[in-house]
Amino acid sequence: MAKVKETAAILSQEQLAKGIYSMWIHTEAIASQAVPGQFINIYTRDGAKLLPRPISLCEIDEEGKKLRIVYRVAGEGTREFSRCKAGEMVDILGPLGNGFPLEEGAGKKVLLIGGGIGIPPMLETARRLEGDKTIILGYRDSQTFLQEEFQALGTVFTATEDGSIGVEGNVLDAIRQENIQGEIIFACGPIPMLRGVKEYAAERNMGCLLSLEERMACGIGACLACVCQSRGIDSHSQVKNKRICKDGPVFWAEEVEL
Amino acid sequence: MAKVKETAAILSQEQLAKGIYSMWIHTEAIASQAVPGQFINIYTRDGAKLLPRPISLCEIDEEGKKLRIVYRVAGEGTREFSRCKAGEMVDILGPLGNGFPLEEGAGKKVLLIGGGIGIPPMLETARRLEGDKTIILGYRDSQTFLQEEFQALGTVFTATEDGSIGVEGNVLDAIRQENIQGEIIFACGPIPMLRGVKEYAAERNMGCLLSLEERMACGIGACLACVCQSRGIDSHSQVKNKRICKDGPVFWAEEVEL
Amino acid sequence: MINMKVNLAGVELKNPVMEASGTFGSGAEYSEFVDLNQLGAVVTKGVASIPWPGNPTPRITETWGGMLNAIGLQNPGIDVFVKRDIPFLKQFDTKIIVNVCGRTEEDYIQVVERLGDEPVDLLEINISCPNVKEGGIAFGQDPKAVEAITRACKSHAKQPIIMKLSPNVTDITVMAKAAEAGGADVISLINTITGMKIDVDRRTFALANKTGGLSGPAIKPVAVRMVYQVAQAVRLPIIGMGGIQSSEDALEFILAGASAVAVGTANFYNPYATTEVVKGIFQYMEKNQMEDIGSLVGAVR
Amino acid sequence: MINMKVNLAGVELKNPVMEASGTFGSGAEYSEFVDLNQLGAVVTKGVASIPWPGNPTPRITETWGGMLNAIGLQNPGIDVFVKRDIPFLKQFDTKIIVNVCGRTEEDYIQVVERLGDEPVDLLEINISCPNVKEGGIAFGQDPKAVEAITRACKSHAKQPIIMKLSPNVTDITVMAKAAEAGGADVISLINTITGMKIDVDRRTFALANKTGGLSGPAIKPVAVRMVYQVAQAVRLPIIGMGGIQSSEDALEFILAGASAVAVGTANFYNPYATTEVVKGIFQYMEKNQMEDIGSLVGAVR
Repeated sequence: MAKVKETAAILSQEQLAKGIYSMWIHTEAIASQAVPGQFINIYTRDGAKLLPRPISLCEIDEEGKKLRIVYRVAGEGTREFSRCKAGEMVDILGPLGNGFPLEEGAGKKVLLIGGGIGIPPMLETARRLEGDKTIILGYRDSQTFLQEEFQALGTVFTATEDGSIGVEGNVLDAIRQENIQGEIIFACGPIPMLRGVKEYAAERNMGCLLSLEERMACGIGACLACVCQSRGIDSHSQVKNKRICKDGPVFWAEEVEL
Repeated sequence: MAKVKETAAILSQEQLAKGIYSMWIHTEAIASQAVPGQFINIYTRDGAKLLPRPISLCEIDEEGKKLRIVYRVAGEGTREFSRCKAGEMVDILGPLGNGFPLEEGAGKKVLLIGGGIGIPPMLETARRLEGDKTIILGYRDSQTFLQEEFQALGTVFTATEDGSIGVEGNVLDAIRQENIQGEIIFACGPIPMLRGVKEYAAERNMGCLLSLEERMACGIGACLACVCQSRGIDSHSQVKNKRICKDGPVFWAEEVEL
Repeated sequence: MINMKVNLAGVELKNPVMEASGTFGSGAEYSEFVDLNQLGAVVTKGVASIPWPGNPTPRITETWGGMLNAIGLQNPGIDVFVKRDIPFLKQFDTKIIVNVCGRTEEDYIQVVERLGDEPVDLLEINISCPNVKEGGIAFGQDPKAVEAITRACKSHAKQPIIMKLSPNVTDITVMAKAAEAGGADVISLINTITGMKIDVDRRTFALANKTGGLSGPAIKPVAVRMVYQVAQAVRLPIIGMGGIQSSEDALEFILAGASAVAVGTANFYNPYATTEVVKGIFQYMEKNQMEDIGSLVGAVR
Repeated sequence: MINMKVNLAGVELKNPVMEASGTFGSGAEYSEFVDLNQLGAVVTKGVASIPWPGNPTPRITETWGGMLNAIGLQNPGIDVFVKRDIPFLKQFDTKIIVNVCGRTEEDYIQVVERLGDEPVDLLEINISCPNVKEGGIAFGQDPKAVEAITRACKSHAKQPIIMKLSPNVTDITVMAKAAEAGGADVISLINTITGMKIDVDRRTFALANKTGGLSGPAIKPVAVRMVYQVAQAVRLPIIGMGGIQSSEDALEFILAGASAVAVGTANFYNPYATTEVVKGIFQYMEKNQMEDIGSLVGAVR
């Protein structure tokens, strides 16, 4: 699998919720290679903002050579993306990262957990995971997104911090309250949520795969900016550091210290 | 007359010659105040290029609230402008500078001299000057522009460095060869041309107004970047320096050292 | 009730926002765009004992996210300045800070004394201009020289003095301490960072002066770092500057330890920058329910 | 016939373009994008006598036209480096420059000696990293320390040594002369400029390390100026770096006096930057009918 930088055509741009946007892009080389849990680097046009924005893949259409990203406007860079219209071009680099090891879910009762802007990568993951899937999605409030898409792929439970929709609280509150059972967890979301999920899985000896985030520069494993702490000495770094962009973003919960 | 910064709508964008573009913009406040020989600051969208690009006014439509600029792509900033399409917006500041004192030409035999990218500001100047006008335009080669517009306003003589059109040589060669006579000169162009014009006028005791250029930052007379040497002590600077953006860009030839 | 007032050595500014010397003339040109009454202070272009012609052109060139300038402190001299520029500024309800430059200690002292009886609130002593052969930065890169020129100016000044420091040093805290030891009332930083640009097509320097001072958002991280270091090193109030173009930028400097801030290069591409910064700081305090800007000064450690 | 070959202390590079240490790993990651055979040399990430874990995250943050980093020289240590990274690079027809870092003089010497029998062409001694508590910049801001560490490394090195200088000094020429006096074969500059960013909404430092090294096009004018100054001050060949993202940028450094150039931060946003610079320099020489790149070195004075 070769990483490629290409200028991709924007096919559509749509706002899903407050500050949350969805963009479909046509890419000649990247979509055909990408797997769920991977991400792409997107470059702004503004020479004042040089670093790429790493954004996870929400949907991958291999045949159609299309990628969907669902992203939050977190600053000027992502704001620029949100203003791009269909037909405009955008520079992207990918596919990046390892992605979810789908085979680990085969034949198991899988819990797919997404929190906030960690929800989008779980969509293609859910689609490609065979077997029994329970999907738990956590939002801040009623500004939800991708709900329908997930409902088409499995049983969906929703938690909102303000209780406006589904269970009041976080994804773990939902899991406990709804007494959701599973054998393995695939999760992506903010660190506090992942900590809770890791703990929950450990208590039950469940396999648990976590997709992590950290500020990145190169996105390909060279700059060592986006490291996370690993439990043991990492073979590449020779210290207790793993590169989220290259060794991850997906790790077994027990591999990493959160 | 108050300077204004506004976001103006681009009405048209057209290439006139190799590297030479023409843009019409709609401006609420600036066109109605502008006079020939003045310029506007145009701002790029790229945060890496912060300083405005000063560009002279080629045509001023007061009623229509429209301005025309004809500019050369000299770098990335002007290249960005040349790619702007009708309907897009651009930030501008103006009107800037003093402009040509048209009253000085009233009832006189006027020579209007433009060289290269110094040609555009002479167009509105020619239109607003009453009386007998002879227009001398100097280009590098056959990549000419604005010829028809000038021909509608007076007798036009053309010089090209490679001799491909009109007289071979510069505007002074054309003046001598065609034995062009006049009482006062309005000129804009590169420094070597202006030096020659100044000398030519001095020999004949002709009044001579020159529009100068220099690298600018603020464009309003505050930063003191774009000074030219004045023959005498300038009342504002108290030294032999005049601000091209504020005291100029138009000066009497005898006021300045070139 | 939001209080944006700040106190610099006994001089109360209605808000912490001023502009950086040399980017605003003496206010006249920008008064067409901004209401000077809304600024905490107006800092004039550097003024010397006699008129200075400055450097040959080109004096400026654009760089990535910034610019280089080598104006060379062109100024009309103290006589005309006192007759023309001070009366102009007195029409406005804002504080007047005069930037003082010189080639020799005597030059500085002459201007400082001349301003003693003028309606000027603070004097900013420019010992950090990188673009003049004598004086300027020569006084600003050696702690002994900084202390000496500070003491000399202070002993002749009727107004509190601000020492403007150069970032072109190994350890900015050494210079700040030297200024403090010399009797400085306030410290302002940073002046520009010496830089160079070469035109590869013409194969010449982009500036007639070869080198110039780098300013603009490109250098902001260096300025914030130095303001933070100086805030930890001395007790004096700090005027922070270097690439400020928004209220967020200004707040970075305030949180790093600056009591006031100056908008410089941004004036050249946004003539409304100063008052936009004032407004933005107010809105930030409102949003975060802060009553006193003082509580923000040096709040990040 | 265009000759782009340059000679650094007896080592001939096929062209003057390399990448800056720390922006390219040890080449493996970028070999997916660029043909390393096309580079004059590959400069490895800094390596120490033992593995270093580096700093806590966040380690980087974007700034206007640049970035701040505080990686803290995370590296796998010399043992694994020699077993894994050098053999990888030996597959390519390019020169190998190993960047050496340490906390003490002994650390540096240990790595320098260990590399003596390895197929490495040049050693770059990093005495200018602003992001480690001990070592790094501590050796790079005092001329006596620069001369001492240079002499110590030189006396134990089998390969020619490049001393990498810090821009965080009052006078870069003093440091360059100290390195020359200590026996340096080549000088490389600039390392990053110490900077800081504050998150005004969270009211915290953007980097866990508080300060970081500023790099990218934002600082290019400072780098060009220092390369020019050093070229006038010492006889040693210079590797110029600091914000190079295009062949025009590279040519600025060469015209200012650099014999070779390094592409750094640009790799992060354009993985093809290095080879694009090689190509662009060739085209510039072609366009201007130049036969030898040597004629461009220091051509602007």
